[in-house]
Amino acid sequence: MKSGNSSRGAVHVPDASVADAQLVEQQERARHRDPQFLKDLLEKMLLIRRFEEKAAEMYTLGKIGGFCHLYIGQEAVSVGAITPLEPQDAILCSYRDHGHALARGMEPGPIMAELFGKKTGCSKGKGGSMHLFDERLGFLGGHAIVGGHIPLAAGVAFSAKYLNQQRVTLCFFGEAAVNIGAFHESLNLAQLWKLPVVYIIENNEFGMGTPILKTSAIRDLSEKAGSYDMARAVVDGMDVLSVYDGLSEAIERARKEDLPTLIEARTYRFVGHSMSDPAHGAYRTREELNEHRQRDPIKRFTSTLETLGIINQEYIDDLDSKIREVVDQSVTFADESPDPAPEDMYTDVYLP
Amino acid sequence: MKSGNSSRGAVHVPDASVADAQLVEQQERARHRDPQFLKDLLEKMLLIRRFEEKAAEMYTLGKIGGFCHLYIGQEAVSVGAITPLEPQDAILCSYRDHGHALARGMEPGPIMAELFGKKTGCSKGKGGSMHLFDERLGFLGGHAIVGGHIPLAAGVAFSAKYLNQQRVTLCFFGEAAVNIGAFHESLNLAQLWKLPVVYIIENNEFGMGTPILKTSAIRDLSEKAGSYDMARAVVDGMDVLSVYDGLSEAIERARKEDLPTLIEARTYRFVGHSMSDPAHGAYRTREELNEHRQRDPIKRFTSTLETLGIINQEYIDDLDSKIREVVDQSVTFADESPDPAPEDMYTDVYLP
Amino acid sequence: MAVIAFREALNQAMREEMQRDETVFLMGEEVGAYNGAYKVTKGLLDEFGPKRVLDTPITELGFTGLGVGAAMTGLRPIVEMMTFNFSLLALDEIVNCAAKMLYMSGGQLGVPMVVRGPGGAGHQLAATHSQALESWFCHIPGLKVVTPSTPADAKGLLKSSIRDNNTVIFIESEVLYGLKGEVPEGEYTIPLGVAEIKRPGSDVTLVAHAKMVHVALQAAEELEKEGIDAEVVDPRTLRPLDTETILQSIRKTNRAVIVEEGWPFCGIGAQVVDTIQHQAFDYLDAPILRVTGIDVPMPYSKPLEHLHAPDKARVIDAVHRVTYKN
Amino acid sequence: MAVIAFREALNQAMREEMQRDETVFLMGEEVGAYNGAYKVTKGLLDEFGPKRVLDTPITELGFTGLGVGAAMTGLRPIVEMMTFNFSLLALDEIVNCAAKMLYMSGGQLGVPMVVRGPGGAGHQLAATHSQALESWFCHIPGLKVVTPSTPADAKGLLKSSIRDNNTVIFIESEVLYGLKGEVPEGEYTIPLGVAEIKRPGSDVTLVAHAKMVHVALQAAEELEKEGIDAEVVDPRTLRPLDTETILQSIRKTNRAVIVEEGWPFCGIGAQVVDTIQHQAFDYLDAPILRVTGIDVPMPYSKPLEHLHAPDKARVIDAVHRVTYKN
Ligand SMILES: Cc1ncc(C[n+]2csc(CCOP(=O)(O)OP(=O)(O)O)c2C)c(N)n1
Ligand SMILES: Cc1ncc(C[n+]2csc(CCOP(=O)(O)OP(=O)(O)O)c2C)c(N)n1
Ligand SMILES: [Mg+2]
Ligand SMILES: [Mg+2]
Repeated sequence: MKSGNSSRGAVHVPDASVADAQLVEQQERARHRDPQFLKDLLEKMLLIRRFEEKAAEMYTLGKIGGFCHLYIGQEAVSVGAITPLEPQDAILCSYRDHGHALARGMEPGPIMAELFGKKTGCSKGKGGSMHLFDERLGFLGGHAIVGGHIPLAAGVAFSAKYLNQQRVTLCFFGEAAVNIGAFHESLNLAQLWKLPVVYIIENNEFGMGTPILKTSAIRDLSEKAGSYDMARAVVDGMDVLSVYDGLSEAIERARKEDLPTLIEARTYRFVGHSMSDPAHGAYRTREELNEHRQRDPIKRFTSTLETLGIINQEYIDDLDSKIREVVDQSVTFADESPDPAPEDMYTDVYLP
Repeated sequence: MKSGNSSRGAVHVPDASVADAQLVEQQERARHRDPQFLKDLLEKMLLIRRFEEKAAEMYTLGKIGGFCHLYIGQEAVSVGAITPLEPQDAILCSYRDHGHALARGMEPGPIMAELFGKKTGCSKGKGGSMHLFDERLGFLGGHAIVGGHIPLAAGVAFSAKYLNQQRVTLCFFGEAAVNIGAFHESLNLAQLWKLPVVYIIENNEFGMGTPILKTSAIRDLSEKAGSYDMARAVVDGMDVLSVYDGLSEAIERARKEDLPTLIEARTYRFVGHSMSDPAHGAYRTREELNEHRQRDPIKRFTSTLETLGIINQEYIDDLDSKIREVVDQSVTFADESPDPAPEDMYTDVYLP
Repeated sequence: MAVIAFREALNQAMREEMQRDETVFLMGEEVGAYNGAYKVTKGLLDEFGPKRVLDTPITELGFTGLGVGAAMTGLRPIVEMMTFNFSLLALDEIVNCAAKMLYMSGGQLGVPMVVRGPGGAGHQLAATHSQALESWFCHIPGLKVVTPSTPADAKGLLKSSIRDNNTVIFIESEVLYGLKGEVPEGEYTIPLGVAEIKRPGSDVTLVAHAKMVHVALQAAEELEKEGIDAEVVDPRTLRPLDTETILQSIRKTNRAVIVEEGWPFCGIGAQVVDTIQHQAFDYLDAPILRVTGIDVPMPYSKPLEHLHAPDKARVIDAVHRVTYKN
Repeated sequence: MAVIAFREALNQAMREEMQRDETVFLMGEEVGAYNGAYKVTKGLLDEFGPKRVLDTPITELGFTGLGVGAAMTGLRPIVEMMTFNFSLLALDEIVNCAAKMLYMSGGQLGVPMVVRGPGGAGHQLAATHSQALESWFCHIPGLKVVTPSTPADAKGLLKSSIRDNNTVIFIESEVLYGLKGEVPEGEYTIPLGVAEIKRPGSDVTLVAHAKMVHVALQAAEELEKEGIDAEVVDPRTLRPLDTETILQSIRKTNRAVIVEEGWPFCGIGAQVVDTIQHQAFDYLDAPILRVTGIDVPMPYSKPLEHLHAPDKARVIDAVHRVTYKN
């Protein structure tokens, strides 16, 4: 998966042997790392998985409205990418933003409350699922227009350099967003002005129901960095350590040299595009989906840590119930929170 | 000039030896070609040069208003590119469009009349210098928003393929336009949908007062085709035959295989960006300009044809006075033509 | 007459026009294999094949501009905006190219294109995905703007829009896609620029388009109970606007309330007010009132979203004020 | 008071605010080395250097979005549109990001940015380069819209716009850049949202902004000769609009003519009419008339271009009609 050469042509479907190879690769990466560090990665990914499962449940109960895009299957990307960040760093991503918010350490409660449209939500119930924000943590949204936040990220990086803040900006978007003009204009600006930003393409192979082959004239998306003379990398988006290592390098390049990087993370979405889209049927078969499920980033990482003797079944069970507990509390918090008051409609339109 | 490698770094300024080499190169290209064909190329370039000189004169006399962008120095690009076209083919270009219109065979009279804003103008006096049109000749504008016509050209090529017309579309724009989103979106679509369009970057090294180094993260612009897996070429925009050969290949690829090409023509503008911009001073020195003048595509081609014994001084003088005559007549035609009537303001807004 | 959904009426219109005219083609995001984000284009790829039904990359500017170029050279593109919010990215091609090409070319190059898709608020789609932008398009000479409110209008107006030789901005209400209504059997069209009285009345004129027509009709029903007989005028086409039908109604009722989903400031309602007060000043017995969306971005919260949109109660209150019933 | 050109007043405003506040920076096409396409930014690169004065590639969407991101994180960008026609490419960043960020983030992230540049017709720049788009921006909650008519207003309003914590669309008239006028010495600002009576009068109210203020003043002079005393109200800021000052004038004159350069349909003038008839209905002795640009794209031909724009004669004619003097 790391080299892009093999990747042109038909949509990539891994066979078992590949999966095994990836497992071995991950074990190699995990060896000699601090066990606590590895356990934290697992915990974050599992938190996202359980949170999203609960969000799905709440959506079907009608407690969540609007568009709700789940992150199930892609957890390794946000966790692997965001973990290397410093507290002052910034993150922007698309509407598929629950995982990134949790990976950044935002509390599940205010996130769930936002999905419920409650006043205690991280955007006061005004933003919703697609517009999560937490300025204190440098979590600058949650953006619902495809590509719309790609220039913003360049601007956030511009500020950091202008104000000399040693702040790195991560910008996440899907593979279908690379075709839009904002991508082209922003990457050129980022390289031209040497901005400390890392652009991460989360290539989950589909933009809604459309496979990448139908939307991009090239398959190896990181090649597009060539148009801007920008540093590039491809990481295995189903391997949290591959993402972590690739990002660590890019983040250092940004922090030390004020240089941008374009990273393609090869991943896959295990659920529908949004809650209103079935997981399979229209544009992919159950078989295709199930084959990809073999690459489940959490399953894979769990077995890696087990194989290395860092965790065991008991640990996993404890962790899972602990996390389910936390997620349930977020629902209780959201449930018990008040709706915004009618007069809240009129605030936050203009600053004094 | 043909390979892009050497071209990164400082703005390219040719020294005498290079100029000589280019002369020899052109003589090689010219040898064994039909003399009449070569003479026609010269005539077209000279017509453009004289027309533009006259337009400058008329602008200073106040007979032309608005923005008036002259093509002096770049004649070899439009003539070399448009000559290989068939009658059914289409052309779209930017606001710097007088040369392309003349190269396509539009009459100087209606063009000059359009610059004068007269009813007999090729756009009835409603379009002006930046918006020349002649639908019968497939000359589809003259477009004043940078990059705005790049998607249009893909659409014109789409029609040709859809209607099976064996029609090739040429789309000209400046090097500063490659940074805009429309370029990125259109080239991806053109390759993805296999559209018979040839995109020609007229790299005259400046976008208004800004050198390419300040606007593009890479210097070798045709490299951007790599992001779309598109065929590419670099031609010497000061050598009409280099352009002709490069385009002939691309046009055949479009006509035979329905495939697009991105071509960079390295050229230079000998005049200001528009009539309101001095030829040198703000962003380039007189010296720099004069050095580039050594590459004058008309001077060079003239001496090539002389060296090959195809033309002599007498021929040149006759040709020049014949062309000046034609240009003067275009002014007379424009002068004697009526302004649009007040009621013409209200026509051509909607079709029945 | 068959009773079909708004969505199906639009689908029939496109299907019939594509059968009728080889040069009509459809493109947009997810319009083909996925049958449309809102299933409006269902089955069209199967029937007409990939040559005439094209799934585009996410490039609103690019594929809209491609549509303009195709329309300049013999085709009749139907360009679907998955939602009109995304048309903000395509406005240069719509305003500077599509709307002006005929004029700039001195009448040589028309742009017979339809740009269609859902507009307005849906179900808690929040600020970026809930905009009613028709007032913007109405400002631009060279464009026509159509906003149907019923399945029958949707079909007849879309067919006319596809046959129209100009660029037509055709805005559908996402929340109306499921609305069922009677649609005449077989071939028919409705001319652009002709309003329809959706409910005749004599006491007050309610001017409303798209989904607001239904809010106005609900209000009219209520008002009837109090003995106020409201006339509901649906312009159907906002540009060109059928001012004569509106004025006739005013001359009869001497009172008007204009209802629109969008933001108030510089909204289409202000233009309707201007037209009325200018041409029927002496007929007005009260100031014309407007009921509009609230002048803030759309909040996500469901209760706030409901407060944002005009509803029956606000329309009734406005009618009470113009009829001095309160 | 010093007499300086409109262009110079804008230049002073930017210079002073950049001296005053390190976080203010300027970017746009040709604003630096070239000193601005219209020389409004002359000398700023020399004084503040390339860190704070940046020449951008031709990427209106990209650099405007970059400005939004910078404004979200501690800076105060001044983004120059070489002309506002090109802002059509940047509208998604302006409307979906700049105008809504504060709201969507529940008050966490404001966007203190100024987007400025020339708008309206120049000298035969034709259809794509002559648009007056202020009415569009006025429609959007979250934005402020400023359109100065004199050098003094230009300076005072631009300084306030740069200090404002919201996104301000600041539209200059290209043909006013050379206009000379008195500008107070030293530091001063003019609050946004406050209109100015440019000429007091008692018989009729002329509401006009930007270059149309001067057309209105010329008309007022002529009218004076016939004994008609016109009051000229310049809103200066179109959003938020100073309705009170306009209404006070109407209550005095009972007649109004609204003048704007842009297209009539859904133009700002329609909104002013709506506001007046709604809030001062009983004070109106005649329908409010509007004098606007013609409802067609701008033609290149000089005589046609002149016919397109409102002029003294058309304003006078409208005044005659509202005062029943014809
Ligand atoms: C400009 C724009 N066009 C269309 C949409 C509708 N839309 C939302 S998500 C999406 C697909 C995006 O796919 P991708 O970029 O791969 O991200 P993913 O959803 O796979 O994470 C589309 C078309 C939008 N939000 N913005
Ligand atoms: C979208 C847009 N932005 C800005 C302008 C103003 N403008 C006109 S020409 C030009 C420079 C273009 O340079 P280039 O593309 O190299 O073409 P050249 O003029 O050199 O032929 C600019 C900035 C415009 N017309 N359109
Ligand atoms: Mg995707
Ligand atoms: Mg150039």
